[in-house]
Amino acid sequence: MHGNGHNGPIRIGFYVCHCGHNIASIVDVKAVADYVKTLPGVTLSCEYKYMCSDPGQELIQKDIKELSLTRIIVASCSPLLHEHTFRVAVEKGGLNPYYFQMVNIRENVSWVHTDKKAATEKAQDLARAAVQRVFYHKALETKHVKIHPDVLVVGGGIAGIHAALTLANSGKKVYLVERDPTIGGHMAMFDKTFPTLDCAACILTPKMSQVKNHPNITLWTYSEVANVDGYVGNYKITVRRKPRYINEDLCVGCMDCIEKCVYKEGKTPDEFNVGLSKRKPVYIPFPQATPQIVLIDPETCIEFKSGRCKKTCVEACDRKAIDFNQKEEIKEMDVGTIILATGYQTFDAKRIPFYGYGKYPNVYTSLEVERLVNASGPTGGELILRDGRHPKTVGIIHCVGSRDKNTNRWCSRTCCMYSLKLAHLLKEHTEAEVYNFYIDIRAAGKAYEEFYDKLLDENVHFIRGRVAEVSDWAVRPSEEGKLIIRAEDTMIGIVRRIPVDMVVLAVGMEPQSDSQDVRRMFNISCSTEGFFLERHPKLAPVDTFTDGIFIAGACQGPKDIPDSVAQAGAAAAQALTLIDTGEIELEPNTAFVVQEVCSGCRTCLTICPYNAISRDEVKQKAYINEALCKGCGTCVAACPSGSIKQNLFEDEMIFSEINGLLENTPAV
Amino acid sequence: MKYLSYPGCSLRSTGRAYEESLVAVFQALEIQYEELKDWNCCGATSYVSIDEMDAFALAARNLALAETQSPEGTINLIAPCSACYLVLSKTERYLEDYPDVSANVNAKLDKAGLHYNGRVEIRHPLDVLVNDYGLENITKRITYPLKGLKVACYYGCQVVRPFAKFDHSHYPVTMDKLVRALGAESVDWPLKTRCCGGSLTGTTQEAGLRLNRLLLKEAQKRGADIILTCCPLCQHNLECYQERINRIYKEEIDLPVAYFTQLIGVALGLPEKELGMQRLFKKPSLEHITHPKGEIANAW
Amino acid sequence: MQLPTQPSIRQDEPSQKIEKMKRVVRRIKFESELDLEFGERVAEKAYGQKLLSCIQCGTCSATCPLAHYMDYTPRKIIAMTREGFKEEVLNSLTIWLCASCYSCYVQCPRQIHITDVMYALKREAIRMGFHPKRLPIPILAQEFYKRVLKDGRNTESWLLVSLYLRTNPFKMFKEALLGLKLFLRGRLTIGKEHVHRRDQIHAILEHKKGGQPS
Amino acid sequence: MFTADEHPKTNTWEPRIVAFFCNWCTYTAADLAGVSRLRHAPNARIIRVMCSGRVDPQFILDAFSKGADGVLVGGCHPGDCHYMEGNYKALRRVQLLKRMLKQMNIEEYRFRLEWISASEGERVKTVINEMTEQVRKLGPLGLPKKFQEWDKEMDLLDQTVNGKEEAVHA
Amino acid sequence: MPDKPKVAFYWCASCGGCEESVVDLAENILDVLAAVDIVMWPVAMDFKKKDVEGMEDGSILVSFVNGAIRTSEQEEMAKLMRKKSKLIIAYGSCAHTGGIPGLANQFQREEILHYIFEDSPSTVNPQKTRPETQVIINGSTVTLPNFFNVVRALDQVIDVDYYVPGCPPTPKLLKQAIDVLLSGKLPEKGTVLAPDIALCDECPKKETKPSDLKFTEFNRPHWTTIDSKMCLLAQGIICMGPATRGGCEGVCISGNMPCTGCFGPTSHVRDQGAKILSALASQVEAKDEKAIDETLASIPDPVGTYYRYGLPVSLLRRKNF
Repeated sequence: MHGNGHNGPIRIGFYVCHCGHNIASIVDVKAVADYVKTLPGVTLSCEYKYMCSDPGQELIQKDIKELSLTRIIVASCSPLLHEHTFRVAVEKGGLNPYYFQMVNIRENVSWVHTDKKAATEKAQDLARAAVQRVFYHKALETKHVKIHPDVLVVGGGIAGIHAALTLANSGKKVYLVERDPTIGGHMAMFDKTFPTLDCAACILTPKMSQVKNHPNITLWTYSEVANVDGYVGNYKITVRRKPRYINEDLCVGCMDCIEKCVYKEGKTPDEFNVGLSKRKPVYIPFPQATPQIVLIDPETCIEFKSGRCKKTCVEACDRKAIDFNQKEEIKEMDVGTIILATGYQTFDAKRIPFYGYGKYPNVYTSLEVERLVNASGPTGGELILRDGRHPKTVGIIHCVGSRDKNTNRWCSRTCCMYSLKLAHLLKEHTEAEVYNFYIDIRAAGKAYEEFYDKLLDENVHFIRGRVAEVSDWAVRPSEEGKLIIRAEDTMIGIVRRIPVDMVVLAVGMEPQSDSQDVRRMFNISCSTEGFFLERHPKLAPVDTFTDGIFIAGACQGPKDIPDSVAQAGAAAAQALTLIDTGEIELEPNTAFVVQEVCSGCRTCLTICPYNAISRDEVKQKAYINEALCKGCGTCVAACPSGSIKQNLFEDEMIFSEINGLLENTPAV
Repeated sequence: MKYLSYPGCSLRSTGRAYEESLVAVFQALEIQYEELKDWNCCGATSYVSIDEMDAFALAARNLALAETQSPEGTINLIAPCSACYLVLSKTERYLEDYPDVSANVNAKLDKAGLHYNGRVEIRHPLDVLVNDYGLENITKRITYPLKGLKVACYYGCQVVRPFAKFDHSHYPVTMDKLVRALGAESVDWPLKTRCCGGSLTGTTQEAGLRLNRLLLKEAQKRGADIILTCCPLCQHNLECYQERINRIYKEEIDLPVAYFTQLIGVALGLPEKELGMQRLFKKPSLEHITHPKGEIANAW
Repeated sequence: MQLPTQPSIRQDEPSQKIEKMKRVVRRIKFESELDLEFGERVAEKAYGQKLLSCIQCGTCSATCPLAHYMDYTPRKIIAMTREGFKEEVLNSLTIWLCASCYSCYVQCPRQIHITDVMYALKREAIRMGFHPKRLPIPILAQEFYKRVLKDGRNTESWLLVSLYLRTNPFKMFKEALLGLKLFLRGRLTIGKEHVHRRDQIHAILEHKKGGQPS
Repeated sequence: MFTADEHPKTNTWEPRIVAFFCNWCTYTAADLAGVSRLRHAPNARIIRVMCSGRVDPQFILDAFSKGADGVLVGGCHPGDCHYMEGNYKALRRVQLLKRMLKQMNIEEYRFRLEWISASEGERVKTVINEMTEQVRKLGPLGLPKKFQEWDKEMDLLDQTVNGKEEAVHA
Repeated sequence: MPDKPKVAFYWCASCGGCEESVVDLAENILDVLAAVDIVMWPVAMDFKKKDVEGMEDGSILVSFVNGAIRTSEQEEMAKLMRKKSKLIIAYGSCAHTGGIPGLANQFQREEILHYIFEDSPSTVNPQKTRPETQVIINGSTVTLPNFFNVVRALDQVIDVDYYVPGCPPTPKLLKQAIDVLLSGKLPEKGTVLAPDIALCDECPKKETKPSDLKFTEFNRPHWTTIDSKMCLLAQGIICMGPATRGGCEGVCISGNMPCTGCFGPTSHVRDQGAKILSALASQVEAKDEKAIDETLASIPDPVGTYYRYGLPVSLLRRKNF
C-alpha cells in the first residue's frame, strides 16, 4: 500500500494554476493562494504558471516527499480534463492518488466570469470547500477491467471502412455492420473527389473489396444493431440481419435473375441513383456493390404481393440461391470497443420552396448531379436534363440548408468545395456558363484554395449573394423558358436576375434522422444539432463520454472525405490503445454497505439499476457486488439509515464541501 | 362556430364590394357572425411609422373589445382586409412574445378602462371558408359551376406573411383550392404573393405602378381571364391603375379584378347587386358565367 | 428632396452626368463622423434585433420587390445602420420605399425582423426630422395618424385629400378623374367614419398631437 | 436577462447558490459553457456528483442551513441518464422535498431541478442567470443568521439570572 | 461509608410520560433507590429549586432531564441542573430531539398565544386578556416565565452528555442507562444509549418485506385494515422504521401501528426526515412528474410525518418566517 494508507495526519499541499492568462487574468491567483495558507490543515499553498506541465507535476512530487504532504489539491481546469494527470503525478510522489482533489477555477470561473472580485471570491470558496473535503479522503485501490479484443464498427461508409481495415490489419477481429445492402456509403455515389479530381469509385472500390476479403472482418450488410448491453471492455451486441431472400453463400452476383425478372423494365426509383433511374424488385445497388449479392425488395416483388409470380428469377438462378422463405436473423456477439461511423443524410431541398426543387424539373440537388455526371450513372455521364435538353447555363446555389436559422444553422463544410468540383465537371461535360451563388467561399484545406483559383481561371462566375428565389417568371424575352435566379450581387450592391437552364442546389449535411435512437442505444450524447458529441472538442475529438465507444466521420459533424478518413484512423487507434493495454482503469467510486449498521430494510434492493445489490439472507443485511456497481450513488442517497457509502463521494466529503462553500457567507 | 367580424376602414369605402359580397356569401352559406361593436382603425402600415406602442395599443383596443363582446373561450375574429389581418395578428403575436409590449400596451388600454387577456385568434375569410366551413360543403351549394374560367389567384403579401398560420408565406394554395372547388381553373403563377406596392401608388406612384404592371402582365401572359384578390388595397391598385399603366408603359392590359368572395357569390348564384359587382370598373360579363350550362370559354 | 450620397444605379441624364463630373464627392468616411450607438439604438427599438448577426448574404435585397427603386439595398441599410452611418440611412429613400410586405422578414437566414428594423428607422427619421421634405410617404403616415387620432377610423377620401394638399396639390387634379370614377361606384365616401367612444381612443393615445411620437 | 457580472460588487448582498451537477451531462455542459466563454452570474458554486441520483435531500437542506439562498440540481434529460434511471430517482425526491419545503415556507424559486445535457452549455448560462435573478428578487434566506436571531431570546436570561460566565456553558 | 451517588430527575416541556417510564421500572426502582440518592424529582418528591441551588456545583452525579425547552423557566432550571451535575442525560424524545412539542416550530409564538387565549373554540375571553410575564397585584409582583418563540431540544440550550431516546424510553433502556452510569465505564460523550441501527433490524415483520417494493400510493392506518403479519410499508403505510434508531423492540409495530420515529435517526444520519423522504421517494413507481405528484399527494402532512419528533433538531430547525 502507498506511503500513507490511513486517513492519518492532515498535511495539505494546495496549488493554484495561472494557466497562462486563462485563469490569472480574471482570478487573483495570489490572493487565492494567500487565503488558502490561512486555512487549517494546509501545510503548503502556492501558485504556479502551468500546473499540468512536467515541472508543475514534478513540483507536486517534490513537495510530497520534502514536506511529507498527505493531501494534494490543485485549483486549475476541469477535473474532466486533468484529474487523471494529477492523480498520476500524486501517485508518482508516493501518495495514494485518491488523496488528490481538483478545483475547477477555469471552466467554472475565469472563463465564465468577468468581475475579478467576484471570480476571486468564488475561487476561494471552491478552494476552501476542497480543503475541508480532503480531510475525509481515503486511500483507495484503482479498479481494472479486462478489454475484450474484438471491435464493432457501425456504418460501412468510407469512415467505417477505413476504421475496420485499420483494426483488421493490426490483427483485431472486427464486426462491420451496415444497414444498406452494400458498403460504400455516400462516397460510392460521388463521381470525382475534390480537389484532386480522382474518381471516387477508383479509390473506394479497392478498399471495399479488401473489407469483403479480409480474414479478420465479419461483414454484415443489410443489418442493424438491435441492442447494446454491458460496459467498456465487455459489450454484448445484438444484430438484426434483414432477409435478402437470397442465400448469400450461394449467390455469385451473376445477375441472371435480374435479367430474367418478369419485370422487363425497372419500376421502382433506384436508391443508388437517387431516383434518377428505375430498378427491378430483384436488384443489386450498383455494379461494384460489396458484397456482390443481389436482393429482393418484398415491397415491389409480385411474388410477395400476390404470390402468383412465374418466379422466372428462380429458374434463372442455376445455383438455387433465391429463397422466398428467408427469415430475419438475430446475431449476438461480445466486443470490447465500438466505433460509430453512421454518417449523415443530405438536406431535403423541398424544405426551401423558394428554390423550386420538386416544382421545376430542372432544379437538381448536388447528389443528383453527382450521379448525372457519373459515367456509370443513369445517363452514362451525358448531362441530359429531366426535360431532355442540354444546359447552356447552370446556376449552383450554395448553402442550401446550411447557415440558415430557418433550417440548419451550421456550415456543412463540404458544399463550397464540392460546388467548385461540380462547376468544373459541368463545364467539362457541357461547356455551359456556370454561376456560383455563394455567401462565403470556404476553401480551407490542403490544395483547396488552389482549386478555387483553378476554377476562377476556368472563368466560372462567382456571385456573392444568397439566392432568394428560383422561378419561371420571365420579364424579358431572353428569360423566356428559363429558370430565373434572383440574388443580390452584394459585391456590386445590386439585385440581379440570372436566367439559367439548370439549377444545382448544394444541399448541406444533416445528422441521420434516427441519430437520437442510435445515441440512446449506445448511451452517448448528441450535440443540440443532433450530431454525436465528442468527449472534448479539441483534445478528445473521437472519444465519447462512454468509455470504449468512439465516433468517426460525419456522424460527429459535417466532414469531407480526408477528414473522415483521418478521424476513422484516430478512432481505430484509440480502440487499439484500449485493446492493447488489455485492461482499463475504472474510478473506484463504487458503493459499499457498512455491515454493522445496515438494518436490512431492503430499500436499496429495489432501486439499483444494475442489480448490484443483493441481500445476505443469513446476516439479513444488504451486500453490494463491486464488480456490478457502476458508482452512481443512488442507493447511498436512498439508504434511510445512512449505512451505504460511496467511495470518493461519501456523505462527509460532500457535507464538508457544502460547509466549505458557504462557511464565510457574509452576514446579511 | 360563431364568428366576430372586423370590417376595417377600407371595406367601408374603396372596398365596399368586398364587404357586400362577403356578407352575401356568409349568409348564403349560413355562417353565423356578428360585427365587432365600435371597432377602430387597425393602424395599417402607416401608424407604426409614427409610434409603435400607440400602433399596438390602437390595434389592441379591438382585441380588448372583442373580449368584452364575447366573454367566453377563444374568439375567432375575422379580418378580411389584409392590412387589418396582418396588423391585428402581429399585435396579437407580439403581445404574446414580448412581455414589455404587453405591459406597455395594457397600461395604455387601462387608461381607457380596457384590458386584453389573449383570447382572440385572428382569422381570414379564406381560412374560415376553406378550413372551417370546408370546400365540400361549398361545392354542395354551387348552382353555377364556373367551368373553363381561368383565374389568377392573387393573395398579396400581408395576408400570408409572416403571421398567417393557414398557408405558406410565399406559395399559398388556399384560394386556388377554393377556385377549383368552384369549378374554375386556377392559373399557376409565381407572383401570387408579390407585393402590389400598397399605398405607394398614392405616394411614390412610379414605383407603385411598376409593381402592378408586372403583376398584371404576368397574369395576362399566363392566360388568366380574371385576377382574384382578398385585399381591398390590392384590388384597388390592380384595378384602378390599369388605364394609367397602359398609357405610361404602352401596355394592353385588360383584366377584371374581383374579390374571391364575389366569385363564390356568382357560383352560388347570388344576384350581382348583392355582390357589389356594379362597383367594379370592369365587370366580369355575368351572363356568360351564370349561364347554367356554363359555356364560357373566352368569357371576356 | 436630398439626393442619396451614392450615385443611384439607374441611368443619369447626360446633363446630370456632366454635373456629377464637375462635383467632387469625397469617398471616405471618418470614424468621427459616425454615430456608433446608432445601430444599438435601432436594434433596441426593433426588439433587440441582432443586426450584428447579419452575414450580409443579400437575401433581403433579392426578395424585396422594391429593391430596384432603392438607393441602398436593404442589406446595405443593415450594414450601414450597425456601423453607424446615421445620416445616409435616415436620408435614404429605402426606408420609405419599404411597403412592409414582410418578404425579407420571412426569408432572412438569420431571422432578423427586417421589416421591424425599417419601421424603427422610419420612426427615427421622422423623430429627428430627417425625412426628405415633401416626400409624401412620411406625410401620409402623419396625416393618417392625425385622422385616426381624431376619429378612431380613417376615411380614405379625406386622407388622400389632405395628403395631396400637403405634398403636391396639382397631383389632386391628376387623381380627380380616378376619384370621380370611384365616387360614381360608391367607393369614395364623403361622410366620415368614426367610433363612438372617441374618449377611449384619446385615452389610449394620451391626446397626442399629430405626428409627435411619445 | 443581465448577469450578476454587471452588478457592482460593493458589499451589497449577492445570492449564494449551491449547484449539484451530475458528472456526465450537466457538469460537462458547465465545462462547455466555459470552453465557449458563455459569461454568466458568478453566484453559483458547483459540486460535482456522479449522478443526480446521488443528491441526498440532506445535502439540499444542509446547504440551506449553512447559508445557501438557493439550491440547483442538474441532471441528464429523462431517458438519457448515464446510469439509466438515476435522474428519475432525483426527480421523485425533488418533488417530495418541494412539498416539504413549501410547508416549511421556503419559496419554491430557491430550489430548482434542471435537465441539462452535455451539449447545452447555453442552458447552464440561462438557468444560472435566471435563478440568480429570481433568488435576488426573493432576497436572502440567511438561515445561519436566523438561527442566531432565534437564540437571542435566551441571552436575555443569561444576562439577568445566570450571569455571563454560565452563558458560555449553554 | 461514602455517600450514595446523587441522582436528579427534572421535567421541562413534556407530557409526563417519561416520568411514567421511570415508575415503570416497577420493582427495579427499588434497586435503583438502594443504589442512589435522589435529590430532585418534582413529580414524586418535595425538593425545591433553592435546595438544588444550595448544593455544590457538580455534586450531582447525573440528572435525567426530560422535556423540550420552551420557556425561560425551563431554560433556567436546565442551566441550573447543568451547573450542579457531573452528567446530564437528555431523557426521552422531547429532550433528545424536541419531540411532539417541537412541532410547534411550525408556528410563531404570537399565532399560538392568539389561538390559545382568543381563538380556540373552548375559549371565552372577550377582553382578550393575555398572561403577562409580570403583573402587580395589590402591591406585590407576580411573574410568569417567558414563553419562547422557538422550541428547543435540551442540547440546544445546555451541554448534554448522553441521550436516552424514546417517547417514552422503555424501562429496559432506562435500566441499562443507569447500570452503565453506575458501572463507571462511561461511553463516549454524546452517545445515544440505544442500539445504533435502524428499527427494521429488530422488527418482528422484517422478513415479510418484499425486495421489489414500489409505491403507487401511500396509505394511512385508519384508511385500511392492516394485515398484522405483513410489513407496513409493503401495505403502503408510511413506517419510519428504516430511518429510525432501534431499541424499542418494535412495540408500536407489534401493536399493528407504524413506527413514527420517536427514537430519532441513527448516528450516520443528519436529518431523519430527509432520509425517510429520500427512501420513500426513491421507491415511487411513477415516472412522469404528474403521476409522481399524484402518488406523493397521498402523504397528507409531510413535515408532521417525517419530523414528528425531530423538527427542532432537523437541519432547518423550524418553519422559515
